[in-house]
Amino acid sequence: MMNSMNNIMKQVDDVLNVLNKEVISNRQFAIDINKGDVHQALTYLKSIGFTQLSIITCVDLIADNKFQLIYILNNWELGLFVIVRTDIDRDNPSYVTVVNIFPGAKYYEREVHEFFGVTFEGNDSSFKPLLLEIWDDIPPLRKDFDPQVYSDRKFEKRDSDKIYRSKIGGVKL
Amino acid sequence: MVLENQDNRNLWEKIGDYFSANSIWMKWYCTGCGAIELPPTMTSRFDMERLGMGPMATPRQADVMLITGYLSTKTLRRVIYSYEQMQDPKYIVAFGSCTINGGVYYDSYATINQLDKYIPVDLYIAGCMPRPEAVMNAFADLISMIKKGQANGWRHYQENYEWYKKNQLDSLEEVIIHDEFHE
Amino acid sequence: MNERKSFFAPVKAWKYLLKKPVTIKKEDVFDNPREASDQYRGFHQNDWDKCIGCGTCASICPTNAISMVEIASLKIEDGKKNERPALDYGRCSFCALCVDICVSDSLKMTKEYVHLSKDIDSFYFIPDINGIHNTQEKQGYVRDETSELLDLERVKMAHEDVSRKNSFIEIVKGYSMEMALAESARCVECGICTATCPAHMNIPEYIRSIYENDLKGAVTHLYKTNPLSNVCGRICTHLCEGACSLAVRGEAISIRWLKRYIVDNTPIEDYEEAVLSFVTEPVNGKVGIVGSGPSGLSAAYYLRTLGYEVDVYEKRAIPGGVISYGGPEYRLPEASVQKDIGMIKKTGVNFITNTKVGTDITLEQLKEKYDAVFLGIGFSLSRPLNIPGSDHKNVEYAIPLLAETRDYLRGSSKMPDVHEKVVVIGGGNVAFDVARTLLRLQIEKYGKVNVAMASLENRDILPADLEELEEGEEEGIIGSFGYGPEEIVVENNKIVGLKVNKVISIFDEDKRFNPKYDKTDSYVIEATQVYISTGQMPEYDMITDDMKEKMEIVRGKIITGEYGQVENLPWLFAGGDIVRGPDIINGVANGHDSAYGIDLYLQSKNK
Amino acid sequence: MKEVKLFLGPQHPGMHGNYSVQMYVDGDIVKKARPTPGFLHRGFEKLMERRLWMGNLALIPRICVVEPDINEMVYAQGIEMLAKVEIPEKAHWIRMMILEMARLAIHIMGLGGIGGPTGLYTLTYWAIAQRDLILDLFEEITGARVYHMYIVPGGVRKQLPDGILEKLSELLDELEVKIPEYRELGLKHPIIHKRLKDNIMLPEDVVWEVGITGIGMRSATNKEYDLRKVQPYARYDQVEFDVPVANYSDALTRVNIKYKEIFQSIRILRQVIEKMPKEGEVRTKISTGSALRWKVPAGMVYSAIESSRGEYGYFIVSDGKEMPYRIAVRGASYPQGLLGIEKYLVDCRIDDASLWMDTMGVCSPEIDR
Repeated sequence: MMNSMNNIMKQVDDVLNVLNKEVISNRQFAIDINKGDVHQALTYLKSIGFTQLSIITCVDLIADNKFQLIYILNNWELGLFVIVRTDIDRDNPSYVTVVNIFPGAKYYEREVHEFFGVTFEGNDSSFKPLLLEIWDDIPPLRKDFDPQVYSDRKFEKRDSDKIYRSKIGGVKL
Repeated sequence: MVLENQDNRNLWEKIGDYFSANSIWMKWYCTGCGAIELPPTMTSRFDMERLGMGPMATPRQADVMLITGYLSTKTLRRVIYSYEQMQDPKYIVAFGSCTINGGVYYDSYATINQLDKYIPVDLYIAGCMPRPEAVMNAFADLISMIKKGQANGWRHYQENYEWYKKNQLDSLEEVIIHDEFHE
Repeated sequence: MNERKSFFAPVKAWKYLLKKPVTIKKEDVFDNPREASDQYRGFHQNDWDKCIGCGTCASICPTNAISMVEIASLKIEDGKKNERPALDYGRCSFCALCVDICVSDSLKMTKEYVHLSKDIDSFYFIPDINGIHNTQEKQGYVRDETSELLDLERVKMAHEDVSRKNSFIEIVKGYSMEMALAESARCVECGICTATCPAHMNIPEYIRSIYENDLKGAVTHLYKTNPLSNVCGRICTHLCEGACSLAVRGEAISIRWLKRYIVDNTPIEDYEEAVLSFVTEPVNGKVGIVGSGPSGLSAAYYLRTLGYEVDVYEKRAIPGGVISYGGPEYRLPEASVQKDIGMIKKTGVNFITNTKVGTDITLEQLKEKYDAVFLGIGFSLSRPLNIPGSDHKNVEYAIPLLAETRDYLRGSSKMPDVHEKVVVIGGGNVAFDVARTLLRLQIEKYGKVNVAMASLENRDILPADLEELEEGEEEGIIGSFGYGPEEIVVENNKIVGLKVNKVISIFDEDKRFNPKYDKTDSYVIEATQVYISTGQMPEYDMITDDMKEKMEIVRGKIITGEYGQVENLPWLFAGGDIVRGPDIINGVANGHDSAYGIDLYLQSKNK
Repeated sequence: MKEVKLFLGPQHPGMHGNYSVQMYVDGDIVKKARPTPGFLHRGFEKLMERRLWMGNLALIPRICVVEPDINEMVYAQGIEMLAKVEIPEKAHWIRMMILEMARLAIHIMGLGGIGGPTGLYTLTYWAIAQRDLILDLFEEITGARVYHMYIVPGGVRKQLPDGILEKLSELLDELEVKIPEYRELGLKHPIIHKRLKDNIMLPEDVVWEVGITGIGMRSATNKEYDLRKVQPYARYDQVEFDVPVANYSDALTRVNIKYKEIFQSIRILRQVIEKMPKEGEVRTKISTGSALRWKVPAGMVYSAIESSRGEYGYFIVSDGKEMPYRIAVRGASYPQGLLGIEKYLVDCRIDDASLWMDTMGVCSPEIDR
């Protein structure tokens, strides 16, 4: 298995402009790609057997002021996963959709938009809400969003301390 | 808000409660993860029908609504919407930790913490999630509560409608359900 | 696959009509719900006798369901808090991580799983042994070795091997970074140690700083309560480790060695910056300190950080008291002592050495010169032992020997006169210090070891640390533990040995010191020199008689107020051995408290 | 004819969980469909960033209610890959046992679930009661019926209780007798057969377009695209089993594959009972110290296993601290539950909508998270 992965990695390295590559396990590797080369990379990977898009997601690298977009592709024939990573600007996050390569990306991109605020040009539906309804704060999966604060503001909690002070032991039934 | 137990029903209501307690229709709405213990409760292993209970597809014919665990704000809007469609008398049984004080999702941005701020709850079941035995016991308790006139959350909801509405709007902003086509 | 059966095939189901039904009987559901499995994670129970209130369950709880509630009826003891976990079944997810991590093995789960109520408050409870319904439910999920979430074993500390006895090389090698990180990761941050430590050091906080590899932050935490961290990181009595909640089931965290790791490994610039960061703007006030032992140094440092002008008087040539003249070099190297004292000097404390208060300058004069005086003179004399022969010239005492040896190692004095065969009386840590110092001197002088020890206490109740005993015997000490000295046998004006008897009991019925011997089991330990290390006592000659009248001295200890203030002499503060008995960390704590007390006193005086 | 807007769910007996599909219908035929997820959204991915590596154990099974064990497995496997921890041999076998028992439970429930939309409730009643017997076994092994929290990073949480393998073996004997009857009763029944046969088609190009995995993919492509074979985890490379496939994917084929997979799971379980090491440790620690301070080395990894609905994965990012930096969940039913419904529920009949979701394998909580 390691052999076929090394071959694939070599091929990928030859064809694509890979900034950095990382072996994660004997069935999985990651490549960093320039923002502009992702479409070419995905098209190429699809042509060599990575026919299934497993997930598109995003990581908020708040310390570097960047979002990292993650595309994970699955090669069913060889049993390999590839993680394609690219960095985009965090202040004005936008990117170009990949639905023309992987139609399945439609909802993943919509979710990334909802959770991180990344807009995807060319995927009109990505601007619509998906899981959340009437959302009134910054996108919730950004690192600077604190769910506890939001929850305390919106949803009242029971003051259990008072109850505890008055009782010890169990409940009589 | 604590629900009172006082029994101020007239004779006809008592007779009505006696009979309706023996034939309770449960609304078929799985709001959260506790719903996974409902199929065993409903079907042959635990056999809810022994208590004269059965599932009911529409809110208008249902008597009891089960809040099976956590409620996201999106679901809570539907729960309120369909609770208000149910006919009186109507009862709510709340499952598990999440309905009492938020459960595992106490710090989530999407789920509410205290159910009884939004709709009146007649009976709570402890557990995460409650086992079918606990659920069956809860149903039996509910039946005896109805017979004794203690399950009067629905009355409370009518009497304190503004209070409930205010809480609902504070957390949800609006309870009306919009077109979800997003088009 | 595509075959189709008859429309009436389901009729086959009728064959189950006579089989045993799958439905559970009504009584197994309602009256007496089915018994859950042996591992069932039902409602909690907590054995209050075992529970130490550490709150580790509350820390691990992923749902924030556990809060620690103070129970007024419980006593606070060393290693126990008067808190017990309270559970919120509006949060609990029944994951049992609290059971798996319980340090005292008190929290368990029962098989009980039905609890229904309209009353929402009944879902909050403080579990005790009876469980949620006070019915002694059957036990369900319990922790076992596999599900253990604690690390009960210490990271082993490397020691010098037995060849250490050939020199005064430091025995304990200290943790490397990996070892310290691993050891610090064991801490559960319960804070029971902080309550037990006399100085109330921020132990969980500095261990967390090590864990986060933030040594500068760790030093800052240390100096909040202890300016002698180099010393305490080596020879502290580590009461904290005795109280450590991990010690209930496993080995306590090596708090002392972690402290030592911090002071040894922090870059000196960071260290200095952290120490000096506490020093504030000078304020109007002068404080004189008598004695530069742990309590005096501690008081000096904290008074200095508060901005006072501080003078410290020391009778010997080097400041430090017991840390410079008491602790043996192989436990407490000179460099560590000097690092601590050097740091205190850097804050601007003025040391006046070779000046004995009482002879070179009187306490009255100090009273005139300073706004307040702190007395930290320590127990500087050895307690004499009155047995036949103890007035012989070759009977020596512990404190002079230890001081002379330190001076000898500094090169400022000649080697103490050690005989070829010696015996040490005493079973405390100091006695072992003496014995092991003698042993090293013997090797240097004669090339061989002959040191015997005799103590009233037998091995099981020996006051010294176990490691002292083990290491001492490894180095060649021959101990007669449990044998009390009867007389020093003198023949022809020369000591020939120490006669000892087997001890039956040390204290009588009234718990007073009154050793009883079995005279039949008695022998003579051969030696030509006897060292006595049976305790120390203070030297109060600088205190004038009219002062003594105003203060209360009970069994050699001065009684003071909460912050070290002597009741009828408000300008005088005292701390350390003379208040709390001999222990370095007590001295540090007293010094800190007194600094606070002096600050309060001077502020109120200046108003 | 006029098109009518129809809300299918969230409160609808034909809906699987709290999920909703909104559609325009023309008569009986769906003309436009939009999935509406989010009713079960709890913000797991955010909550997991706020809990300890070990504390997340309480959260992860709750992502998918019907099959919680895959979450535990995928999480544990990801952490072990990051921490480069080799777990004890016996733990691998126990894990495989748990996973296959879970697969049995959910497949039996799914098989019974066909009774719902088709109206043959006997099947449902039987199957749910049968599944309950598996849950009883789970209770004995793990201490809970549904949320087991048994597979933990570093192995499994406890040793197996005594005699459990014998009990499992008896249960398998019983299942081997009972399950064929479900087929006799249900799938071969003319009404159901007619309803499922040549209905709700899934062509191969749709599989690749939408990204459907699991039974849907295998029924259309005729290839053994099963992660247990393609990328064996646990000890799936040491047991023999077949992956049922087909090249014509209608509802009946997919249900039949589910039926066959039940027997493959039984076959795996029998081998597990036989080959599992009798003695040995079942857990190693993923890090030093107490669980409050377990750290996982920095890095990122995509950990995936085969759930009953297809490829189920966690993308885990660690920054070397006590809590995860980011975890993204790839729900197995994400493609078919969203894009699949939007594109390919069209032209189905309304009454087939819930059958569509049933046979494609749509699990709402894992879409919503």
